[in-house]
Amino acid sequence: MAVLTIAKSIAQAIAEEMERDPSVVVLGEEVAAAGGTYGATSGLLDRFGEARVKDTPISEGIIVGAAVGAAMNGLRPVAEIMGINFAFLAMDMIVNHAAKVHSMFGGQFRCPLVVRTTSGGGRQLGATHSQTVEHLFAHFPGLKVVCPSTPADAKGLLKAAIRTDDPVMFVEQATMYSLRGEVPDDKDFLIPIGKSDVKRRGRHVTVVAYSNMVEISLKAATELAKDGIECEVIDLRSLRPLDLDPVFESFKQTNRAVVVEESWPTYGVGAEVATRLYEECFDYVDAPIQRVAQKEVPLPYAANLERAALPQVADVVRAVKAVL
Amino acid sequence: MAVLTIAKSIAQAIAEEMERDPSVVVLGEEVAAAGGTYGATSGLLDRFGEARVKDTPISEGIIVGAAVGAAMNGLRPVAEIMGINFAFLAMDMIVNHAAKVHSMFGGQFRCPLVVRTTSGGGRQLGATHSQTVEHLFAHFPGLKVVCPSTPADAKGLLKAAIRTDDPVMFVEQATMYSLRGEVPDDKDFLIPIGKSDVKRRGRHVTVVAYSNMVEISLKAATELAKDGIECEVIDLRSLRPLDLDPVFESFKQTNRAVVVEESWPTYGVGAEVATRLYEECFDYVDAPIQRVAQKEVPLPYAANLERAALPQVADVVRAVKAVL
Amino acid sequence: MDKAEMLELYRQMVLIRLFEEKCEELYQKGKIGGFMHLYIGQEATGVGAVAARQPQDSLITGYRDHGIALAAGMSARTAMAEMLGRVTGCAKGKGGSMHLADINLKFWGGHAIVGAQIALAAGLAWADQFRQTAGCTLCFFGDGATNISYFHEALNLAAVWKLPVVFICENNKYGMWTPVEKVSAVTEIRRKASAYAIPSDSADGMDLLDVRAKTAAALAHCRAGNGPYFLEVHTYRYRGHSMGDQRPYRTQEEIRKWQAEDPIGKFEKVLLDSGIAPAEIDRVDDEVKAIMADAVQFAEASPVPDDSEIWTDIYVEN
Amino acid sequence: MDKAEMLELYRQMVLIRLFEEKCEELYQKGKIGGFMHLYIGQEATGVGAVAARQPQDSLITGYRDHGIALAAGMSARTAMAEMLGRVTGCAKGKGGSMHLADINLKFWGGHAIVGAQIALAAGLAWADQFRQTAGCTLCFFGDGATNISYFHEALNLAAVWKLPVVFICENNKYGMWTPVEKVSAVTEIRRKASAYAIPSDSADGMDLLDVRAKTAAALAHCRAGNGPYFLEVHTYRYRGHSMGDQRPYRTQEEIRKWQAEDPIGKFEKVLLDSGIAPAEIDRVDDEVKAIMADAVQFAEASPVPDDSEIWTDIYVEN
Ligand SMILES: Cc1ncc(C[n+]2csc(CCOP(=O)(O)OP(=O)(O)O)c2C)c(N)n1
Ligand SMILES: Cc1ncc(C[n+]2csc(CCOP(=O)(O)OP(=O)(O)O)c2C)c(N)n1
Ligand SMILES: [Mg+2]
Ligand SMILES: [Mg+2]
Repeated sequence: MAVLTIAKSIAQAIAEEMERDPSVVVLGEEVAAAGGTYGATSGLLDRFGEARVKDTPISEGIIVGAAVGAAMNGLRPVAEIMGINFAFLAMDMIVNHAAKVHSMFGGQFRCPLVVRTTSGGGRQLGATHSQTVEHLFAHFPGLKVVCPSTPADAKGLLKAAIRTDDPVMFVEQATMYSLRGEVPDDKDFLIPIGKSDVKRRGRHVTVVAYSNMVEISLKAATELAKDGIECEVIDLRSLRPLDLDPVFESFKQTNRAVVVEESWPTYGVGAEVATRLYEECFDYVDAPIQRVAQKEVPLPYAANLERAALPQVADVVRAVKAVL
Repeated sequence: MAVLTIAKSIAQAIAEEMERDPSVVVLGEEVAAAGGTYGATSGLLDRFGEARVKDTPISEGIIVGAAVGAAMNGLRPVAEIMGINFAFLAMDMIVNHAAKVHSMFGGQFRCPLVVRTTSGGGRQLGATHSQTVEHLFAHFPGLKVVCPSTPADAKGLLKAAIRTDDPVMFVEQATMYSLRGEVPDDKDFLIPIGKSDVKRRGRHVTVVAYSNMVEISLKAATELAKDGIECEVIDLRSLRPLDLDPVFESFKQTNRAVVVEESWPTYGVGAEVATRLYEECFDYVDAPIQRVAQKEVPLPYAANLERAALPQVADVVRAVKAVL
Repeated sequence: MDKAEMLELYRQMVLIRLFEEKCEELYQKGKIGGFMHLYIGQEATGVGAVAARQPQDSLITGYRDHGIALAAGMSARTAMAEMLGRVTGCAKGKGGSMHLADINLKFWGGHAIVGAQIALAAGLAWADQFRQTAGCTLCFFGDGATNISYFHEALNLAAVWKLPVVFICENNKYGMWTPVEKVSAVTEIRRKASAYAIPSDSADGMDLLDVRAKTAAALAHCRAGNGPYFLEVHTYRYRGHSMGDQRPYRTQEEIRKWQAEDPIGKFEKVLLDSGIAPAEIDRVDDEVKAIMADAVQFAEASPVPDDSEIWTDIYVEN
Repeated sequence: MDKAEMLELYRQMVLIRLFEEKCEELYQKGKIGGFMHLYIGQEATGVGAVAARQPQDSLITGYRDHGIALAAGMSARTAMAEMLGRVTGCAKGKGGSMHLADINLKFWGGHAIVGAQIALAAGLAWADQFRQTAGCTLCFFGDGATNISYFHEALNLAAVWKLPVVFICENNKYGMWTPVEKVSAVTEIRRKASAYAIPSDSADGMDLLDVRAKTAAALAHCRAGNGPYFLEVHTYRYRGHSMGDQRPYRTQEEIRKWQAEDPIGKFEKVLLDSGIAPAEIDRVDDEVKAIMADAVQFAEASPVPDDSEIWTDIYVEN
């Protein structure tokens, strides 16, 4: 197994799938000649040529629009939207078309499309460039929304996303592209979409997270372990389908849970996970489930303000202690 | 007090505010000459003229874009997006600009803007034209999201929305425009934004709803009352600010709650309300809080399928019985 | 064009007309729900343009889609069953009037978000270009749709990537109740194509042969690898924007002026002038009436989908 | 133009140049965060265009906004404090490099969603038209931004409503790392204006006086109630798209060619030719250096916002 960054593991996943299936194509702003803003499509143009790796105008609507049309008509596009904040400009195409052309026409069309994008704050980019909004897309049946937290998961999930006949939003984290980890070389290394993953075993508290919040939760778990508090950290890996079975299972042992998300709590992932826990494990609840999330403010530029607004390791530690 | 439909009460609210404040202007597709697709801007063009009541091209992005710019520069636009399904095409303007120009520039700009639109299913319009997605907008701090359920509320809330210096999404329900009710004539009849309202008193179960789900909940309450079950029906009236104090208060008496929403449950309003109830009233919970919501499917055209997918009075009745 | 083909095109126009007159009736009876937009008056555009396509060419349009669906070859049965929300409909009753489609006819659907089909068309054409199928895409949309975001982004991309797509603007002079000149900076819509260096032409939408010829030329341009083409078709809808529209935004005089140019009447004259006997035309009319009677009967006799059908077709892989 | 004014415009260009060179340094030291896009090379566009405005005119631009901010009259102190995320910054440290703004200067901000300012500009201009302020809006955006949805919808609306807005495309030949011709169907960007019947002109962006004259003419057109105007300014950025950009998408030769046309050097020659003494120019240079030294000192000495500041400015009414 090679040790790769997430950026590299994504480029590798796409390359392997392009190798395997000639209908896989890549499009987006700066994905070809420049190899992607974050390097995640680096090398693809040289290897697969201009017909399969295409730079687009700054036109988010048509990037996804053309990808949906092409997916309906036999291609398997991997479209990149440079940031999820710009995906609002393609939102109609994603939620009204990608998510619905299969069902609305009675199943005759398929939309094997992956929309890759990058989410999250923490880079002092200001309020419009720092949002974490993948769950808004995950509200829509018809779409799958995947959020990897490690290089291996990124590779296995992206390969599965490219192979599935359904539309997938594949949401990366800009602060995580240089995160390194072991990645299987196997060209058929796939991680099925819709399976949560236990990233750390523990018997005192169930900590539920996804994407970069997994790392934060693991750091908190390490810290808490010093006090003898063992957290089970579960990575949702996809927000739709939302696989909570491992969460329920864990919770039935721990009777306590904390849900960690980067976005604002209101109408967020934490609320859904908590509600499902109460619905399914009502008799096991020993303490109110805690949410750790962003302060309910547009994220400011100044480094200290941004830090004050984003969820930190200490917040997770505090929440875990609060449920004990 | 006159008895008006919601469509008329909205037209009246806008007219009164235009009368009162010369900087109030109206724009949108078919709002002027045609008086609005649902008649909610009927009569305004004749009364206030072409400079203040403006038809626009089919360009959702610029409808809101021009409205935000104008709001920053001294006008108080009431923009109409014909349906919330089309608001995805203006989503960037709403959530990245209307919601943020005040905070991102340190408070120097104001955005006294109302974006009126209509939400919901139940008219056999198919998957792309039947969605209930106001809570997606309500996820964003900086925006206010208001959803009236009666003609009087529509008037009082809309007048308050037009007068506030903050951007407001004002979300009506297409199936409700002809609902009639008493509406105060007072030109200063205002309902403050961010106050939930108890629409029916009851001591057995707290039923939380908003918009057309209030009517459904009230019908269910009437039915349940026949069996001696008294529901307290609370209308949220706005999704941001989300005023749950009356809900907590009620719940502390009833110890049981049902949340009714028209959209899909996952990452919806029910999850948030339930989670907040558990967070704030943990010791009062006697039974798992129930959610009533749309089946997790894109809404189909056929009348029977649509009915099967949307929440019905019977579903609320069933949920109430389940929490007892 | 030989006689048989001319009669066939005539038949298609009459079928669309009668199909929609029947739909009006059924809508008023409450048997059809949702929004319904009639094509009556615009038949020559759909039939003329689709007549120019080759089997490998794709079609896509907006919610005003009955005409394109029938011209594409969808049976009146399948279309009517969809209107009635029956399981035998082209979308199993899940789409309705605005969402007719048939993948086997390469008719990629009616799409009800204004202008979305323009974006999808670019993608359909891209796939054909990439797969070297020699297929082109005919994309239909209204005058009002040229003001929306997608129009701009799609035409630019199509031009830059030299995609084989014919953009057909059905300029029926109104978007809902608003005349073109109130909302579009240029009223000669084809001028918009020049911003993308896309060649353009205009056609008389009441004249089937003109539409057919111009579309054929446009397709030849695309098929030769020259990139997209823009065709503005001047036409008119006799009915309101959608069912229930009785608004007084246009004069009776204007409507009558266009009806005097009725595409079916006009083409009937062409048939007669070219020596086709009135009886042959009558036979077609009768045939279409029979088709329609059968289609309605078929649709009404078809079952509505089982409620459990809401759970199907959400994903290909669960 | 009199000497004093010429020296003032020269001063503004030098200020922008030195301000940004200082920003580069501070960014490399980690004192400035986020994305930062330098205007170096494009100074004559911002300064020339803004010089043509009257006090009632509005300005709005994208994330590459330092030049417009300083030309608008923002003090280097306020701008630099914002870059450093200090409470004394124009946005109290909440905006950063991409979001400079000052309502008192009618500078409505840098906006970082590509093309959004084009839509906002239409609204600013609409408010001025409605309120009869005689104000026009100067809206700056890049070549790449002309491919986005907002461009189309805003230009059409501006034309239909005859809004007093001058659309100024700063064609610096690249959007990020992609040359215009790879992503735009027409490379002469002003051609796009013709789709909206908006009159247009082009200007030499390395020549302050040309930009100023063309902007003045455009403003006169708008102010007379003739609706919008489109100005394509040919210019070039010497630096990368944003900090850290070292990509090899353009040749050193190309960069050098444009640098030989440096707008500051060029204008300095104009000053000398018009009889301004070298010493006067040196004096301006020195003055600007002092301003910058003071600005940096001011910014660094300013406090960062208190953490509780995250809770302010979310709503006007709570
Ligand atoms: C994005 C969007 N905005 C608004 C609507 C509502 N709407 C449906 S049809 C229509 C008018 C379209 O006019 P045009 O493009 O000229 O087509 P026509 O109906 O004349 O065939 C409008 C505004 C919509 N469906 N989608
Ligand atoms: C909607 C949107 N898409 C993509 C981006 C990322 N992005 C920032 S600047 C830029 C290039 C813009 O190029 P151009 O308009 O030519 O302006 P320039 O940077 O050359 O001044 C891109 C793609 C963005 N900020 N917003
Ligand atoms: Mg039309
Ligand atoms: Mg550029």
